Amino acid sequence: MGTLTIGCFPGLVGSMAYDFSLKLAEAAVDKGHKVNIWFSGNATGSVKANQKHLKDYSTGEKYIKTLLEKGVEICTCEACTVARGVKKDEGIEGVQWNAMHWYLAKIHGSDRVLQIGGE
Amino acid sequence: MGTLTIGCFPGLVGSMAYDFSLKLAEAAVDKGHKVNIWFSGNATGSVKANQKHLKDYSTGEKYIKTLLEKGVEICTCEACTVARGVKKDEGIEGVQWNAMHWYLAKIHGSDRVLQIGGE
Amino acid sequence: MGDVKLSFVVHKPQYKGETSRLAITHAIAYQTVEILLDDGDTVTPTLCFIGEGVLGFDKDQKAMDLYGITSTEAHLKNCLLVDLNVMMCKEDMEKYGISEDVLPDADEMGADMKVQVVPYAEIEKTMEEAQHVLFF
Amino acid sequence: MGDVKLSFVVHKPQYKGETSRLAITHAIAYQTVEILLDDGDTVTPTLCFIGEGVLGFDKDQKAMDLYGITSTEAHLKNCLLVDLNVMMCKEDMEKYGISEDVLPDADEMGADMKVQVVPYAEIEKTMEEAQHVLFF
Amino acid sequence: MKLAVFVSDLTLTNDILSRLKKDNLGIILVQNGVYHATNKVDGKTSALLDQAPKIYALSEDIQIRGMKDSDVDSRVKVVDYGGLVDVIFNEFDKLAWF
Amino acid sequence: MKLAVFVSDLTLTNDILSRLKKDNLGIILVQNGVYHATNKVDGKTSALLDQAPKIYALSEDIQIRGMKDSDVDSRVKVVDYGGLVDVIFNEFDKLAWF
Repeated sequence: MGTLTIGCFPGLVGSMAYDFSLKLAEAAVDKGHKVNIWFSGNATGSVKANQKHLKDYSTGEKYIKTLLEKGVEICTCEACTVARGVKKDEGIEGVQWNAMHWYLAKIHGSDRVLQIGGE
Repeated sequence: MGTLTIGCFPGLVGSMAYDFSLKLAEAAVDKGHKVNIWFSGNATGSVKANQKHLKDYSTGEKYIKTLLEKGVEICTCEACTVARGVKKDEGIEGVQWNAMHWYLAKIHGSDRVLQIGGE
Repeated sequence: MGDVKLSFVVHKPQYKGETSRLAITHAIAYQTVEILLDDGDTVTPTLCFIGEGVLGFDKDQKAMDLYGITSTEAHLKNCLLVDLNVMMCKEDMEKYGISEDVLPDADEMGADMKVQVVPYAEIEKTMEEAQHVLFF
Repeated sequence: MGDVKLSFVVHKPQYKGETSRLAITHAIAYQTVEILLDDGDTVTPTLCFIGEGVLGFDKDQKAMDLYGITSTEAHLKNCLLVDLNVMMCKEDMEKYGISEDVLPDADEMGADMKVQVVPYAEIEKTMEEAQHVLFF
Repeated sequence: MKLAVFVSDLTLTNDILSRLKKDNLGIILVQNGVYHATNKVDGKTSALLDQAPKIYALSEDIQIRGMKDSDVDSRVKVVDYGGLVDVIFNEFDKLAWF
Repeated sequence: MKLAVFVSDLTLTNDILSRLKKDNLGIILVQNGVYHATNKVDGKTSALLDQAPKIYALSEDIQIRGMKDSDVDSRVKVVDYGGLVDVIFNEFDKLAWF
């Protein structure tokens, strides 16, 4: 079994790169791999707690919680997140807050890295 | 003097369409025009209060407050906003919360409309 | 001011992100706008899909099963149910090899309207006749 | 595991949005990563700009004056100050008619490094030698 | 109709702009769209500059990139945000963002 | 190097993919990238399908758009998320997202 680290930068939008990251992470962890996810840029908005799940809109919270329970490590870029007005105590419990070197350190120990850019 | 309504959908990112919307709004109101701004999609994340202004990151809060003081009407799509976990009492004071028909109603009374798409 | 005609022009594929689907929901909102307008005032949007915007309208979409969100197909049916004019550019349908047969209708839900596949010139006409154009 | 080489490849213009500038700040973060690694472990990124990624590096940028945010120029100088390898694709510089003269340096701040304008083949080599590539 | 189209990228991903009738068309270059006015690509000026009788570029978006207003092609008029507001209200009646 | 490139759009905005060495290249079609495998444009199949010996497309992204796995070009192997994880770990050693 290997380690996969995903860097996810785009914002929370329906059926797009953000959803893809979470679904790929789940599939990998379900196969017994270790998975790390790094949120930066607009993706950091998705660590806000209490997202209301409406049928017409994407939300990330339920998925993030599922992944955390399955042992995926998820970390948000603290600077990007506070720049969006989200403080740590308003965030989803279990998500780590750290600086960009967290991502590089996880990459150091990874077999595969998928950096997903975009806004 | 005329009325300009701007629909702004993209998320809060540096030097891009979001910033453009706010700067255009300010220039128009400074010339005596009436201006309305509608946030939908990822742009709604920007109505969260208490954004920390870091030199390396864009924030919208200071700018939004300036525009509100100058009489610009700003409204966020309520569904898009709560889907991102931001509740009304966590939002910037003075920003209106409404449904999509707010935007169409403002368009009805406008001389110029600029709809800015993108994520 | 009476009726204000709008031309919504979508040129990104439906599953590009949120914006292209929000074009549809914003157009549908025309049916409730009167609560914010004076008596006799109305807004009439026409929803036009051109370029890559014609992609993503096939019947039998699995968005709800796979992502837990409403499919574009369901949104399109809602448009027809509230009597919105929906136009797809014929030249672009041909460009991407999309047959009219794959487009959903809302006949079984009692809709009178159908998606219209029209030459680009027709879509251009809606842009010319509209008071404002909104590109998504 | 010793040193892990990374090839950061930026193919969007610097003022496209946040992602292209975050590529630079993430690369710079290599200088503090050791606090999270075992003794002797290091990460060595090379920052490569190709395609439209070579756009947006002219000297004398007004980002701080006009937007209140750090300019790409300032970020690039920081890269040189922390001894990062920064490579611009020569063929793409020529394609967009950008002269090497417009590129900033950090000489007056005491940097030993300069931005290197290199043939695409050199950038390809960093991708081959790296353990991971990160496209921005 | 007098339509002004905002172009915010150097590479256009579709042919829609070229379908619009040129007579009363305006193009407003913003963000990375300003490169159409400042840079040649493979030695050629952007074809976009021939597609409308009126072309504008936003001064701030030129300067933030370290370029000068004087770097733009002679067919392009440089405006600041205030000038852009006047263009929007006085020269055109419909606006589209690409 | 064994590099897999994720393509998530129908229109590619640059030529970078075509610069990569084809020998050990893989292309993984996701999101709107799946149209390269399902739709011809102006009657022609996508040139992308000739640019790598191994091409995959994500089943969910085909089905969410109302298309079927059987609609894809014969050169393309359809995988689900689990299959994609195996492709990533077993067939390639580096990954790039376009």
